[in-house]
Amino acid sequence: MAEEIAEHAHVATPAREIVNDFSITVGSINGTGSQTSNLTLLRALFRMGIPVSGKNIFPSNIQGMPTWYTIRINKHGYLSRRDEHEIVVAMNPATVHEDMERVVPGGVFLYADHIRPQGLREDIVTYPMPVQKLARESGAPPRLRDYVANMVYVGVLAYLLGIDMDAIHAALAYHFRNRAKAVDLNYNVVRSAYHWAEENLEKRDPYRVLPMDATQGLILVDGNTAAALGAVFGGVQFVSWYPITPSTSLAEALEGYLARLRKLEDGKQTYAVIQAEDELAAINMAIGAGWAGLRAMTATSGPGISLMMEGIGLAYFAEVPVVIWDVQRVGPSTGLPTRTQQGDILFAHFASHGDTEHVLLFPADPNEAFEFAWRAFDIAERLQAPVFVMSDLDLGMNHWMARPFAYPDQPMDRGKVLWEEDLERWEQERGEPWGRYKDVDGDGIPYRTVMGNRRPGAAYFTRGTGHDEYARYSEDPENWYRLVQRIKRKYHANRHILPRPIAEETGQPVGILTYGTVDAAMVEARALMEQRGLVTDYLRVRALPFHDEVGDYLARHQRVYVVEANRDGQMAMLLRMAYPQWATRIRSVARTDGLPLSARFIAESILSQE
Amino acid sequence: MAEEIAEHAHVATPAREIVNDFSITVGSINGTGSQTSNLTLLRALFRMGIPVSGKNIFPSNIQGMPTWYTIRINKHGYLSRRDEHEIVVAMNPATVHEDMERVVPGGVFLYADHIRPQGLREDIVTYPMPVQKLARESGAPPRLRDYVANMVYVGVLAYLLGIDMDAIHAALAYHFRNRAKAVDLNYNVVRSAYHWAEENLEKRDPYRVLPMDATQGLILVDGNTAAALGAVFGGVQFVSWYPITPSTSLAEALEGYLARLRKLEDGKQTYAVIQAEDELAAINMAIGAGWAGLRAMTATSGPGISLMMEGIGLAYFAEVPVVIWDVQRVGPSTGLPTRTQQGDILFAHFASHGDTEHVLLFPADPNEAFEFAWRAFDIAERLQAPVFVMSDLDLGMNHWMARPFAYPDQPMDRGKVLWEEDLERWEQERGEPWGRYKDVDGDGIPYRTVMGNRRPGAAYFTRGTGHDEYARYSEDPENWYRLVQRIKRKYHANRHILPRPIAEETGQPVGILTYGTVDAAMVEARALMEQRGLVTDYLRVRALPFHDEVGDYLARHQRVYVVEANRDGQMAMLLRMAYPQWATRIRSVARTDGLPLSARFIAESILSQE
Amino acid sequence: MARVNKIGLTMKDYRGAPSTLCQGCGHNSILSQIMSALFEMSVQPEDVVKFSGIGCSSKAPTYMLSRSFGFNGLHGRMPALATGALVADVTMKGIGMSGDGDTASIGMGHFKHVIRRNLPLVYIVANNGVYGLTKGQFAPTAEKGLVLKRHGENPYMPIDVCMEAIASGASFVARTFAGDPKQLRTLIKAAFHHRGLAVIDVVSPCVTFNNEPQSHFSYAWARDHEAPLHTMDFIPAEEEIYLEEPMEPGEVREIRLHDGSVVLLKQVESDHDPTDRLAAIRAIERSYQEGVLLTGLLYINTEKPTLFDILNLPEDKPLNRMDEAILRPSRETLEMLNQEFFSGAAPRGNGHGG
Amino acid sequence: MARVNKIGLTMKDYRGAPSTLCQGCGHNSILSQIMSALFEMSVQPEDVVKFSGIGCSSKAPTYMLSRSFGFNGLHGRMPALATGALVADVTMKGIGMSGDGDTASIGMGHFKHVIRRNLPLVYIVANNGVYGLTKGQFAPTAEKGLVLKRHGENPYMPIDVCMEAIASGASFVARTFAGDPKQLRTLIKAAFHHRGLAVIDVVSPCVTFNNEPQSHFSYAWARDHEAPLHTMDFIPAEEEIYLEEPMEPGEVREIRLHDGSVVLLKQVESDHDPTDRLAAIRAIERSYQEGVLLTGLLYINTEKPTLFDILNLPEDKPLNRMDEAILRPSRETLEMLNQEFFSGAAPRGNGHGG
Ligand SMILES: Cc1ncc(C[n+]2csc(CCOP(=O)(O)OP(=O)(O)O)c2C)c(N)n1
Ligand SMILES: Cc1ncc(C[n+]2csc(CCOP(=O)(O)OP(=O)(O)O)c2C)c(N)n1
Ligand code: SF4
Ligand code: SF4
Ligand SMILES: [Mg+2]
Ligand SMILES: [Mg+2]
Repeated sequence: MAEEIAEHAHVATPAREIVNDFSITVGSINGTGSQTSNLTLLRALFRMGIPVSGKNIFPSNIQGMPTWYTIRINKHGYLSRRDEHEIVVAMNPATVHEDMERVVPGGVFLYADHIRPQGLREDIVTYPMPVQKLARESGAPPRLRDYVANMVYVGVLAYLLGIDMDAIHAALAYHFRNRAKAVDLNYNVVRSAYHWAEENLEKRDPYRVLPMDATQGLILVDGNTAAALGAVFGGVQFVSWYPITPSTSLAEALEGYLARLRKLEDGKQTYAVIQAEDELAAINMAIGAGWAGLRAMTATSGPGISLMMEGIGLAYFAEVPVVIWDVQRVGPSTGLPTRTQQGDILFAHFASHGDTEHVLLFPADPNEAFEFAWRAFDIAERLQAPVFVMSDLDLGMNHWMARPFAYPDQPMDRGKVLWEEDLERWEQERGEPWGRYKDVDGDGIPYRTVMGNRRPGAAYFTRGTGHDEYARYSEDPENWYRLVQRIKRKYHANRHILPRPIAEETGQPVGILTYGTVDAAMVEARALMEQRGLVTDYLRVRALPFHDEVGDYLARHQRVYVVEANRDGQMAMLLRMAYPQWATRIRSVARTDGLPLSARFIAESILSQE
Repeated sequence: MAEEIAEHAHVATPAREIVNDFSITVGSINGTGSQTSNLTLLRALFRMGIPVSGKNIFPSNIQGMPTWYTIRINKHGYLSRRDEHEIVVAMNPATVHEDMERVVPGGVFLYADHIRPQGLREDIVTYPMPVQKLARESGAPPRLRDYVANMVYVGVLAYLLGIDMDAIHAALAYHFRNRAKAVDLNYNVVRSAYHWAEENLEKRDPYRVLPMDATQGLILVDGNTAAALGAVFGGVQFVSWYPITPSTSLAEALEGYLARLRKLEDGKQTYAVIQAEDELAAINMAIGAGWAGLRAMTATSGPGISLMMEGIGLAYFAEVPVVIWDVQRVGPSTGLPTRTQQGDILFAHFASHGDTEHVLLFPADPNEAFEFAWRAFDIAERLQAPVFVMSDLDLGMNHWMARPFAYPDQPMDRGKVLWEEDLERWEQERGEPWGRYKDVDGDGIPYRTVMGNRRPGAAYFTRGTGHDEYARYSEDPENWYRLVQRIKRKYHANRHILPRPIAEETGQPVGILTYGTVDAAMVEARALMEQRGLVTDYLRVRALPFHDEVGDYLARHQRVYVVEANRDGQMAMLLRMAYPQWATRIRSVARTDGLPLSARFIAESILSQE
Repeated sequence: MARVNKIGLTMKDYRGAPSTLCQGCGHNSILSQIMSALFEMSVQPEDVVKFSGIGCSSKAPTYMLSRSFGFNGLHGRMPALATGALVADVTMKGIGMSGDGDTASIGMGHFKHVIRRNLPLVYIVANNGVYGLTKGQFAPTAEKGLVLKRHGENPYMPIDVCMEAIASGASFVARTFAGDPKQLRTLIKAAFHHRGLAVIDVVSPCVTFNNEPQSHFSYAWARDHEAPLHTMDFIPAEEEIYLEEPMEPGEVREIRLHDGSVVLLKQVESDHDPTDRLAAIRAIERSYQEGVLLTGLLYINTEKPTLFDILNLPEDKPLNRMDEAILRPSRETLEMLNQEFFSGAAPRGNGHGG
Repeated sequence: MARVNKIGLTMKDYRGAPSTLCQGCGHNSILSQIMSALFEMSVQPEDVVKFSGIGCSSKAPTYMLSRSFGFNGLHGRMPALATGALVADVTMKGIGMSGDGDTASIGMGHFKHVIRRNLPLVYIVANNGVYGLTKGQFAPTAEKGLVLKRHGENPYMPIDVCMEAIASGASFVARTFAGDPKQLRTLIKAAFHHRGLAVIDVVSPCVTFNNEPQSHFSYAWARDHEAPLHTMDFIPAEEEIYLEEPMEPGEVREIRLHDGSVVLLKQVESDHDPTDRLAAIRAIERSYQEGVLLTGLLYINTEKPTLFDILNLPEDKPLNRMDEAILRPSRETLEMLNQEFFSGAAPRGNGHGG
């Protein structure tokens, strides 16, 4: 075990210490296995009780291109992306110089010694690492040497920063699912790198970590995994999808969990997952399934959303429940497939030709990804409508600290579905024949039967063309008018079932409004602004159409900064549309460059206007 | 000839006459040829110098279903759809009773006597017509009898209203392209019906027409034909399309005109028209062609627009000129394929995922359809961008009075295209290498070469992913930020090349704002409101993004009613977004039921709020 | 008194809304034969579900089987829509109706992939060589050289629906003609009993836009050029095979379907073996060379696994009748999963998460 | 000194940006052979244009021919994109590069229809049985039973790109292997000279996700199981046919292409006639039965009209170089057309508008 090493961990620390508040960025080549090392560091720090987050900035290719991973360590729990890099590890000859430039003055630059950067900076601490040598000496078979080489920086950092070697061992054990051979091989490299550093490096930098108790009871997880699990606990029955970054891992995790958790005793499946031929098929399959009474979903990203438009319009108009996960990446067009953005909000809300306005949910973290994943089915079935869950690459593919997932707090709401006996009862009680599109409850939501209901009279004919209350074809103008007004009413009369906004208010004149993953940076930005004297109120929107609280919030504030990660300030636009009376109070703070917004950018943007 | 009949035309008119101000609606069965009769009436009245319009309310099927055609006759030139029907002709047993109900009190109801409606109304004038008898006696071969039967009501109406038989003859000659046999056969039926009416009917109604001089120099034409012709005079080179009502006749007219007007002497084509396998192919073909330097377009309607989203996003982002005609029908979804709406405005403006904002042009009548058809190419090539022309079924498929088409007032603007010599000159003059996405002029518009330019260095690689100024692949955050900001600037810096809004102002506090085909009804609605004491100013928006005049107009008015034919008031929403400072002044008057808005509806909606 | 079938229903019970198709449209004949086939087979209409895309052919399902669920979806997407729906209740029997535009143009990709998945579905292509509903443009199945009044001459080679189906591994491929009710009805019956996707390509004349006698999609041409591979009978599982006249061996083929029913093929000229893919392709090729309309059961494979097999769905319990007890794993399960994630706490025992 | 070809260019003139594909990826070999073929044929790079969809295979065109225009379009839409562009200048030579996902999954419909239109285009399907760029999901061409570490066993029957091409009437269909550079290069040359669409289905191993030796898309399997129909040579129009060793009649076939160049096929085992569609289909069927990777020129038809023929485009004057004088009809023409519409005035003479 690693105890004997951990004892020495605190030796070489200089006077001015910076503890548990800095970022480590590793620059490497994708496809070389550095992700394992990065996750090991992340998990080890997390196991030490220190708040951490990991952001992967990777290229849209499979192998051989530059990739960066940033671990943020922050004792206050601020975990959004920062623009500053205190410690940079350079493993990629192609980016070594730009990587060195990244380091903050006074920061640390570690580099694989075979790279030999030219002109080491004087204003930072630099440490070479004998990466190839230690990899060679590791005893790893040649085909694995590139992989284990990455463990060298884990060991060196463990020594320099004081990372608990037990925690590293636990992280490796988790990663390799306790396969002893793999764990040992990697751990031994970490250890020898640690020893090498201990013997050869003089610590000249101020950074170190100390154990805390801030992660007890928490887990580390990415949003796509959380979403997949949430969908399983939402009782998902049908998934049709087509691979596309960054939604792929959502669908694949879902398939994995379903195979594990949702087979009958005889091995039969209680679900179906179909990898479709394209997104057009994916959405139409899901619509077919939703129509036939299954909890159906698909997961995609921008280009797929564009292709699903016609299907989504059909689901809206024929009133078919279906859940669409849009794990947003950077658009327009193919854009930056491996970078993050909140750029599809407007497009999704008004998806497809004709008048539409769709339900959008905005999860901000893995817990909400899990929760909205199950809740989306309740909402879709209750409203008989497509429901978008607007995640993004940052949430979907990066690792986040999270609370253990909470079991759904209410039974599955299947909405107004009538099976054989229900239909009989319905007609008896009401003394009128059932009609698929009759608004008998006045809430805009009709009752539906689903395919397979064998009761005579239960069947109806569904179409994307005009239809009357009995689902019969109709081109009658008045009928059309009533129909689309009723659908509109359905959305507005039932907004209360959507996740409410979350507010933090102390009666300030300045309000902030965000949604989704901006939250992480916003929390920190508010603290930064407060340090600079600007105390703000805060509202996080979690769904469209807006709840009344949103309008009330606008009404209560002189200025409301709407912060989001896109070019045009799409949420600000939607707010101006929805609340003309408060339109002039809305100030847009929007930016898109593919990276999650930083707290500093947000704070500076707002402060410069105050 | 018909002279001897025309002499007697004015005999049986009662005291209180209603001249040149009423509507005739014919209810018949589609596929039975009544359209020929309706157009004959329309044209004959037009030839008499009387302002007319024709609106076809037809079903989405091919044969055997109810269809209505309304001719409005109005001496003041108000020609939008009305809710009132003074004269109704019933040829369809299936709708005879509802048709009779349509007639205004004191109006006229004509019916084919074999239909035998039950309980003729007392408050209207009713006339039976021996349709089958006269058709039989016409000498028409049995297979044509159903068709010529419709000529009976033409003759009866000619007698009752005093329509000039020469004008009817001219209309038939035009329709049958002077094929004497067809003209005679039909004309003879009209004439015998006229005689029958003369001998058997006592005129008991007040309606009649009198020749005017209000159509001299005008033509009758539908918007799709106008658009097709405009595109030809815009030098269109490539058309890829997939059939869909109501855009089909645009593409088909285009193909016809091109075959006639745009072949070289050796019969070779200077254009290509391809009926694609679907709308995905249609837009991608057009993008390929636009990229390669052709004036490329497609024409479609709602469902096709939904399918084209991904392609449109590519064209936006890769900066490829392409013109998309959206001849709007009623959505969402398949909706009412043969009815009209302005329902795709929001969706088209924000087409595709990621941040976008597209150019939309709004033709209001055939003259603008022609003009915008050629101008759209200039705009698309100048901006290197997709351009939507937002027509609708009312404009596209109905017959409108129009001025003869005006020859383009400027030479074709091919935008910043560099051919071999241009490129050489460019580089010499500027002393720097050309780059596809360099903004050298500061207007956001780069210079482009097109495929086939053989000069070394002219070639570049186009993609929908991130790229730098030299079109090289790039994932760099700052590069992305600059790129999408430059594209945004491109739209805003060049708004002046879009068709400006048209204003009619007399300094009133109340302003009206419309776009597209609502204009026809709006002109009349303003007159109606004026009669009721409300004088209004008027602005018609002709393009998105908005010109500054639009903001100025909002600034000048206390209230601005935005009138449009959709459910949600989409233009009003866009205005609130674009002009938060005037958002509270905007009042939405919106309705969708598949029919063009009526002046009465508009006037009443506005008056009720004043 | 109206004729009553084994489950006590009359033909009326299989009807739909009044047709709004043109009089004489081939699609109407297809509807008639579907209704007759189901009546004769005593299928409960509530056990059937109809799907279609967009087109005259796709409107058609409204005009039959009012007592069945139906979904008239989007242009070209019927195969995907049907896939999602049928998975929900594997005890339902699906009929998909599509056109040549809907299937061979905009829907080509889905057509191929639903074939590949072998979704149990009777897939009827009402093939008229034109886009009826949009007024008669050429469809991709139109023969080269076809001249239409409003659209001139078709310069492209046709796509053959059956050839496409066979190329992609369809398990049941037949071609027939709306003017050959007996064969059409028999094929529908066989298709209904086939375990997997059954493609029936039906020449179904569009009387309004493509019925000139020289057109290969006209009643006249099809009638004059029909060359059936065989005459055929369908014998339900419970009935005995009975031949009207004694046959020589080799003159008759029995194709036994999964449920024990039998398709009996009496060879017309040469002996076509419908279990031989290559023979089917050869027959199609030959029919073009000879300028005939080849009809009959071109190919069948009764052994190919269906999508339901592949998805390993319960055969008795429809997915859409499963309730929360089955669909939502327990609280304990979530607790266990939570423990599996890498946690901030020190390892608690030596589980996977440790 | 670098080797120089007839137009004075070196191999460097055919290169592109440095490849970012995985080392050993089959797609890299395809690029090499395209560059070599063009170099050897002395094609001016400026006369070539590249198209692709989305995927590793579709990224590939960046890594060759920097001096050529290129357009990396949308997933599955390459055929449509290329159609629009190539029409603009019929003197350009197009190469389209696509993947099995790009072509046989999302792009299936366009693939079929570009074949039907016979657009002059070299259409390369870099076929690896997986979606490389999205990390190795099964593509529709993957063989049934293929086991991948992260995705388990493929339960579906494969789609065969060549079979699909032939079914829809392709005029040039070949299959080859990225590990057989000579055959690949020769086929690329032939395809370049073919008048019409030339489909080359190239088994192009994905070393990262699908290269286990039992996979039919691995280097190992393909090498061990390659069964060439023939060995082949390409002889440009201006060169004389020269056989290395004298051949018996029947041992060698000459396929004369439209421009006079010749593809010389030396039969390997039995004599395959690549002008016989049915023979091609039979050969493919047989290759599955025998479990081999059949390679070579499966089918060719040098007579099928191309899209350019059908559109009746000028052969010398590219559309995109036509100017306003040609493109915009005259003022007088508009005047005449205006007169043709039904007018409000009384008839002026007895023209069509009267
Ligand atoms: C996405 C989309 N594109 C186009 C249309 C217009 N459209 C309606 S039916 C049809 C063609 C139908 O042809 P086919 O499938 O052959 O059916 P038929 O009418 O001939 O029976 C088209 C193109 C549409 N409804 N949706
Ligand atoms: C519309 C759309 N859907 C999905 C994707 C994601 N995607 C990128 S590449 C790819 C598959 C590529 O597979 P293939 O064509 O076989 O190419 P390979 O990478 O194997 O060479 C997919 C699904 C996309 N870019 N666009
Ligand atoms: S148009 Fe043709 S396909 Fe459509 S209903 Fe009429 S005959 Fe049938
Ligand atoms: S992932 Fe596969 S297909 Fe993609 S570049 Fe690597 S080896 Fe080639
Ligand atoms: Mg058809
Ligand atoms: Mg692939």
